[in-house]
Amino acid sequence: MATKGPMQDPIVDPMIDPRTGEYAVIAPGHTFKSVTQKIAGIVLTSNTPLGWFFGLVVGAGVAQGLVIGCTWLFLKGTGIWGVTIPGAWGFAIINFVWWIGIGHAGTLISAILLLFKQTWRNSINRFAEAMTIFAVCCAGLFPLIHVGRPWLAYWLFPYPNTMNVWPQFRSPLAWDVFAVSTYASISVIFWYMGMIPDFGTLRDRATMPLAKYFYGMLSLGWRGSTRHWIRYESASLLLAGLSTPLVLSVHTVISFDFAVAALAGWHTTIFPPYFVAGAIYSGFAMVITLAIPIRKFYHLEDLVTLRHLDNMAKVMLGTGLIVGYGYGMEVFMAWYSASHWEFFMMWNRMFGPMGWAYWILILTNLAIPLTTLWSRKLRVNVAYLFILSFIINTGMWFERFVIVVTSLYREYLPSSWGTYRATKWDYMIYVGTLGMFTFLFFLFVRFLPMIPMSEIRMMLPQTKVTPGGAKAKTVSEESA
Amino acid sequence: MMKTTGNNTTGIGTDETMAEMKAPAAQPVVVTQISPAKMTLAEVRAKLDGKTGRRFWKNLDELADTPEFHELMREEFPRQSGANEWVDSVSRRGFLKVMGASLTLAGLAGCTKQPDEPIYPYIKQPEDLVLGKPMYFATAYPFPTGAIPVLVKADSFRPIKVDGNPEHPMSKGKSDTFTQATLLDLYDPDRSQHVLHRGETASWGDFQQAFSTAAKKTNSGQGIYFLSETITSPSLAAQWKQVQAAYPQARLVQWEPVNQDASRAASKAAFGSYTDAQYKLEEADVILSLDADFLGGIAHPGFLPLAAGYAERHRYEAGKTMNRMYVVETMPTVTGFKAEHRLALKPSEIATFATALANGAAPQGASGDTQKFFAALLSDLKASGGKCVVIPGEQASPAVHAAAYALNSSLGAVGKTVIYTETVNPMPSEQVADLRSLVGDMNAGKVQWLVILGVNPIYSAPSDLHFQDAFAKIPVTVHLGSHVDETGAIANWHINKAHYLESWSDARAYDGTISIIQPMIDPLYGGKSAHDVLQALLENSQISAYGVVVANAKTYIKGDFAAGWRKALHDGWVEGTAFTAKAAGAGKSAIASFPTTASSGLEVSFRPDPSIYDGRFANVGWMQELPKQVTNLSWDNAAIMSMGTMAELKLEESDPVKVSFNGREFIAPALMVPGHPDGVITAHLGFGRGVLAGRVGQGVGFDAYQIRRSDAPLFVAGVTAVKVPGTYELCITKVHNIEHRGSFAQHDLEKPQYDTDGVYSLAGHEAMERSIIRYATVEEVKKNPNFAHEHGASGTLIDKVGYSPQGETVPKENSFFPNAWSYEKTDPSTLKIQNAWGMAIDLNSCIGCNACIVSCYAENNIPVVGREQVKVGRNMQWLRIDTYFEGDLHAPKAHFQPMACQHCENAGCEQVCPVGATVHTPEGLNTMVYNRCVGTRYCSNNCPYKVRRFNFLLYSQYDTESLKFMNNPDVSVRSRGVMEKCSYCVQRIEAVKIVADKENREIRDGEIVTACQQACPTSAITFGNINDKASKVAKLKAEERDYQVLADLAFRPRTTYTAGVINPNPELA
Amino acid sequence: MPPREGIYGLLAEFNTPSELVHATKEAHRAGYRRMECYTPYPVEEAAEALHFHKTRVPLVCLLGGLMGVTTAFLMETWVNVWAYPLNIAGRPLESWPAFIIPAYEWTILFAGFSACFGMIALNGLPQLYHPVFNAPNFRNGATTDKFFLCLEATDPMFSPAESRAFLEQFPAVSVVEVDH
Amino acid sequence: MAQVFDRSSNALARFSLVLTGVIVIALGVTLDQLQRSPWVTRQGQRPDQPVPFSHKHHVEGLGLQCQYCHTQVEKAAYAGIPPTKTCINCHAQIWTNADLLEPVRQSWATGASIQWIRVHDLPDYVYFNHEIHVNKGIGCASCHGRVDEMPLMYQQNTLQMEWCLNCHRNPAVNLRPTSEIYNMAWAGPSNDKPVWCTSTVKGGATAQDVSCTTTEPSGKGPDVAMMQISSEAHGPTSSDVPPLGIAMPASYVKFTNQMDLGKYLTAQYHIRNPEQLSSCETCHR
Repeated sequence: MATKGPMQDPIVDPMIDPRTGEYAVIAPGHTFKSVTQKIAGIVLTSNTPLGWFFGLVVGAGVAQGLVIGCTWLFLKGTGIWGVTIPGAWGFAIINFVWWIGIGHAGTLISAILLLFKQTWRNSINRFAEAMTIFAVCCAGLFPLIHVGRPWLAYWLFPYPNTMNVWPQFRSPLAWDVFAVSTYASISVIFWYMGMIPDFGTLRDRATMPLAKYFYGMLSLGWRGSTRHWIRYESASLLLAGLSTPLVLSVHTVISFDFAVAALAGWHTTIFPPYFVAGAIYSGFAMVITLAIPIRKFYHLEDLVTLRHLDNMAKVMLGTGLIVGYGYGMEVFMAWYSASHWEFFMMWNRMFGPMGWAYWILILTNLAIPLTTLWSRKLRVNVAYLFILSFIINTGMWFERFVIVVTSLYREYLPSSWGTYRATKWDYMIYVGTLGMFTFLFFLFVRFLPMIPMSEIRMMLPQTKVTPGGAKAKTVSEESA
Repeated sequence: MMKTTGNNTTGIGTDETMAEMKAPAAQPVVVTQISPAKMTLAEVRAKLDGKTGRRFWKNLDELADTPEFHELMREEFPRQSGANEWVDSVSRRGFLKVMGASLTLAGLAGCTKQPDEPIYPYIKQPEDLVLGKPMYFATAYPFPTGAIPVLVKADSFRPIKVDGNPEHPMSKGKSDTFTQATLLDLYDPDRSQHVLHRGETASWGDFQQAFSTAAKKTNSGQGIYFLSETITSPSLAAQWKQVQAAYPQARLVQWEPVNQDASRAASKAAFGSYTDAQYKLEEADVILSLDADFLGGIAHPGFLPLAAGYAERHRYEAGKTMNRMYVVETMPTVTGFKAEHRLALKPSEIATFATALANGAAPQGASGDTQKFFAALLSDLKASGGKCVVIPGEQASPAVHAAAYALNSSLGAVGKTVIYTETVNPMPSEQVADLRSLVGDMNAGKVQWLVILGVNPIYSAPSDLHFQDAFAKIPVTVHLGSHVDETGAIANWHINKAHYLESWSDARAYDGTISIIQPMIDPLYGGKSAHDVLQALLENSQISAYGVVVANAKTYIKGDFAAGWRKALHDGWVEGTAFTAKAAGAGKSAIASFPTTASSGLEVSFRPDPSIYDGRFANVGWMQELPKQVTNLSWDNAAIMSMGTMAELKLEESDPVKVSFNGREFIAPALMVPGHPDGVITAHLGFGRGVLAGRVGQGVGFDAYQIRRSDAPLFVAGVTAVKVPGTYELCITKVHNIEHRGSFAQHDLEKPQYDTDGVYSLAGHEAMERSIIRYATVEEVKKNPNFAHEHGASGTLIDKVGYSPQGETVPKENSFFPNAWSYEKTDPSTLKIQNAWGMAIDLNSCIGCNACIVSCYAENNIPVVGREQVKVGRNMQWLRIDTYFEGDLHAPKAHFQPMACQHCENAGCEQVCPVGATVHTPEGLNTMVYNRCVGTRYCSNNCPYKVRRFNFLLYSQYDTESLKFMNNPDVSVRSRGVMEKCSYCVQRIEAVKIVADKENREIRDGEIVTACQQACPTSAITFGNINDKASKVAKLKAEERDYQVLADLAFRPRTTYTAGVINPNPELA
Repeated sequence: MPPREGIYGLLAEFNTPSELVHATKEAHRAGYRRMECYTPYPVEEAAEALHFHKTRVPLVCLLGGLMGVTTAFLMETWVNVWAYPLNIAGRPLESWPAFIIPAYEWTILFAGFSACFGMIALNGLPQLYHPVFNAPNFRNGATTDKFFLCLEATDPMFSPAESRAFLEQFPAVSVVEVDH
Repeated sequence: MAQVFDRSSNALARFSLVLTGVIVIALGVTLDQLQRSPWVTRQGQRPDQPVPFSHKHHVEGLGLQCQYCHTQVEKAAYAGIPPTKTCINCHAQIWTNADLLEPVRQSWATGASIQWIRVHDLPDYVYFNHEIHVNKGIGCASCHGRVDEMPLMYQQNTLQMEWCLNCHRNPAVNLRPTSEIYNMAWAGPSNDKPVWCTSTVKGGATAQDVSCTTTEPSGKGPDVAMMQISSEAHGPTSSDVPPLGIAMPASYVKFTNQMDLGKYLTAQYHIRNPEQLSSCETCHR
């Protein structure tokens, strides 16, 4: 992370490390036991906070939209949506890309930052990964329900059949199947592997027999043996090394859905990088959306500090700039290519009947975030970040809307120009997935350790090993 | 041939009919008597009695489970049982039901575990019947403007396709939208199914009884009146003569809301007797149409020969002088837009213009443009030296007709390009006048029996006659109609009319040739025809329509009758019955007798609808959904007006506007149509009907009959039109996209349109910019025959900068895999070069008449989706006529371009399908495998031509049995969630392939004809093997004017277009 | 494993990693080989002290990856060239550029699975029952904040008395016998 | 603190992991087998027919020609199910009051069809055409099996797409002389039973002009003649017409195995190449 020089303004906040002028990653004064108790307590406590039940019920309630929507969808067909010819793809694909994008932050945090030895990631990677998995669940839903005959969706997978017919591997959609399924499975095992030692902890700290058995099973009998730790470490490093190219490839493949097609506005080489950047952009926004209320609700300010928010905001600034560059390139190429198709597409995208969508996108994705995120004050302003994270995710949703809809509804043959109008079912199902996401996430924070305890321990000063077995200095001495 | 029972409901003797089977392959054979089925059609009818609409068919479903019904079906539709198509359809519905189950184990097999399917073999099989081989029978579709000779394809005695009769001298195998649509009309589930007496089901016998006794009471026929549709049947006329002989006082009035009164009146004045005109456009260098939409459809007499003749002379071919067409019209029609020069005038002005033209003096007070047009036109006509023709429109005023007669004779066209003959109608009359007198008699109480034959006056009679009130005064009213419509519902008697495909008759075509109308199928509901009704009055009242026709045929079939009759039925027409020119010749000028009066104020012009005519196709889904010519309006009609009028009335498109004329009014949404003259609203007739119109027709559009008066049936002046609150969204399948594109956004345009008030069509302009439409003038093409691929022609923009020359084919070498696939392989076993299918479409010949689309509907089991679905752009036509408006929308050029799947060799759709549901065949077809499709719709996104259609919902008819019978058994019925598109009629290709392979020969050129090609009245579409250099299609593709649409995308479409050539008058250019 | 009688080993508990590492080094120097450290988080110094360096997880992972890429490519080629050769958009049968992507994904998939499950297998997990859990103080420490060294009975140098003495020279919180 | 789990749990845990793996694999194998199993394909099932009609008796026993009942097999897509009249032709005289035939007499009397259960039921959306197969040298038995040995009719083959493709990709394995189409016992040539074929017309052999014999064509003889294909007048394969002599002394080629014969006939009959035969539009429209 870019370390700033000493701050000009006097620092009063104890959370600020006087040497770097950065916020501390963990509040001073924590011991192995305190962090363990703090985190394990949330899971093992016998009296669940009412707010949790409330959130769970709300999530479940909203998720009913998805249930009802899909039921009707299967009964009637995709015609209940706004999709049509020429706009044969609509909300389903937009939401798919949006959710997958959100997922990316989790993998990025857990994998790429791990490779870069960014230890501050430790406090947020667990629930970022959880977020990834739930986002992928929501995303994975859409390609399946958006096909005209969902009950035959399994034809997209390669399996020996009596028809001697196989998937068509030249199609980006077939690539999606591989990319997304791989992404989902790798994320899950990475997530689970990360939790094994913590399950051990929970097993040992649990008092209720049921919890003991439950976490005992999950922990596979983890006992913290050093040889295990070494293999474990190397395995997680390998997975991180694998997830990094994976996460980059997934959104690249998603972007191929468009880049490989012949449409002006889709047929663009800039897509892979700017899709990945956009994904991380929205992903971090979502992490912030989740992190802020959680640290407040469970009083985790000590472990998820302003430093984390600050860093995440910086990442958003960076990726946001890449995305902005992407938009810029599209416009530039429309002019530079001197291709009538490109030029008309861009003109229509800006000033056509659906121009409003493009300008919303520019406002929410570029104008607001990229002007404000430069200020450290705003970067560590919790309330502002919280609002901004919503703005950015709206913007990213509109980015996909603009790409999918405004490229489709007016393309090569003017005779077949049309328009696109979403129906209530489109919205119901979209909102429904938001509910499902919330629901799953609430379950997660209640029953699984949302912050990796073992990794937090590693960040504590007590981990320093002094030769000769001299008693390690206590934290209090150190800070004195 | 459809004999189900020994004692059949109609008098069709099996042996009578089988003989006339037109079987290209086998000789006609006589069917041995089939032993009677357990349940007769009559019993089915009894069972279905009283059931209407949905419940009706539910009931039929239940019925379908009883063995008797299967038994019946076996005999009605042997193929159904033989091939189990019948139970198939059920099992396919089952297939949907078990879609959940298909997820289970059996589903892995890619198909469901099918239920036991029974087979119902014949008791005795008709010897000529080969299950799965269609049979063809000749008959004719009687239409007021002249019968259309047709050849009907019957699958196991079940009509499944209506096409032109190739052996007929007039139609030469061509057909039109209406004729194609009559098939669905036959299977319309809402057809009336019983004789009704005061709403109660009665029998035909009862009526015969009541009618004849009543007639006998009035020994002279006093008070017996017939109100008939226009008669084109000599036999019916003969029958009427007999009736008159028996009952001299009986009266027969012919009347239809859309009629030819104008020409009748004018011809009477000019020739002393009613006269029809026949034009020979293949002879004409200059054509002037005075409000005559003779390329629009059979609403204009002789559409087929006229269109063919026009196209013949409009093709740009070596050693041929192209014709030049001028059109003066109100409502923009395909004729108007095909014309080199089009002048838009109000109806009243047209008369003035025509008269002025005839007098050779410029019209007073006409605008500069009009004057210029007038002068140029007149000189051009004169210069042509008689090789010209003036065609007046049937819906133009008598003055126009009189002027046309005068012009044709003064220009010396008579005898060269036009001849005057006796009328197709054996009993011509001026219908509105007759109707008025009839209503007079009705009010005077003179009418005891009013027998209405096929018309629906309660709905369509001129509003000022108050027909309904007069109707109420009549003791006994009889209505013979295919539906229990507005008239049928309130008549004492309703007799369900047999469809022409169900009945015997005869009719004259445009050229006078008589065709025998023979039944293709036993009347589904035991319907009756006008012959039966008239016969009821005669002493031998039991004679069937067949008997009547045979009796009368003896008068016009020369030579040995038995042989002649058989030949007539086989060929579909009777030799030597065509009209010859009348002695009267050119006739005298009758202009004086029709003074033209300059009218003032807003006018409303009434026109038969291009899709549903006067309303008779209101319940035919195909026609309602068919995007209308020029406007592309699907479902509904509208108050069609110009931008100027719209501004004047302070209207936006789809604002409801109330049009009122002395006291009566109708409300319709406003619709701007480019090229429409100011100060006039065009209203299409036949819409705005209630529930009686049927499940399709009810509540569609707006009833313009409301303000149509008997004294002004063609147009009225001085109407008021005001906006009423609310909005009504019309569904137009192609918007005009009037949109201002700022000048800064035009730097890449070749023809920048610094258009500030948005009066040009963005779509149209883009079509030119993208070189989708290419044309040139004769001069230009003479200068540069290769104009379609080079710079310079006024109507062609190519060679723009960009990643490749805009609109030009990318050289094969540019590809990474130029020779990945060869389509010129030689078959190892035959050592012959393989077939490669391709299509060429001549944009010069295409007149945008829509016949191809309806033909495609019938051939490929295309579903009707309904107004709301079309509104969101989900119409299912595999083929569409793209209409582009070029230039200022006040007086634009328009271009028609049939657009269907282009069968690209490097098809984008194939590359992106994740399950390989659309793939390329060795012969270059882009096949869509419905049962493999999972419906990702990616293919549609990647198709630049947007010709793929998706079953967003369950569109196909799985419940309506009568519609199932119409399905083409060789084409899958697509269920929901499946993509579909034009297949080049692969079922026809495969059928021919099998025949050819059996005979170990190559497929001959022209042996495979696609449905659209078959219907096209101007032969604009050519299909064939492009590897066979001798084939027509290969030759066309070799022409310089041949070009690919969006060629620069390098998809290598197999369908190519021949760039248009126009022949404008330099003076007006 | 068959339940054995007798003691499994001696378990010394420490408060800080430093003490643990020190004790382990000493034990190794003293010639103990069959011993194991138990820590609440990975302590690399402990591993060094145990002279335990290389793991075979990366190898397993590599093999998995290779398997993935070959499987995918062979499948795609077989399907398109051999099983059902179809003309798709005029593209060559062996459209290898397009085939790269699924192959790429499966490489990662297989490698990832083998890394994870390889690790679990090499660690001999799941092993829900383990003698060290018999130690009364192991549970509330080992996975939270305590550091353990276990000298196993199978070690030739091991003798209950001497080993205990050896361990008690360090400032261990406690030294307990662990039985099977 | 005591153990959470007892000793056995280790074994248990590992065993359950292994078991899970085994179950997953087993499931896959089962499904794969199931989709080809008679339960799905209905191979070998003999549905209850109204009349227990025995092909064995009529074909093998009485030697009826296939086409006597399935009249249009050479002319149309459908082979055709015989109308009741066909049964009555004989059964008006023989077995006139056998109980088994009651349904037939019933049908004849009342005019109600005999309601058979379809045995060979192709999946929906597949267009199969008997005409072309029969005319291009695919024998009845190739798909329907030894019907002459089936007392009750059953489905010999899966009729699944993969089964169709087997032949469409390599027709040679099933091709036989068109004179042998209806020969149920045809086993293809072998060393002890070779086949001699010749094209009797110079220039572009056609299906009609190939003649094959199973006996050494030293000279013309009835046996050779019996093998002759009749002239076009009678249609290519109507083998029930009186035989003609050999048109001309022809050079016969000897075949001792099916593949050679198949390849020869593929060329003679102008069978389209596998690429075209296995192209989708051949069967799906």
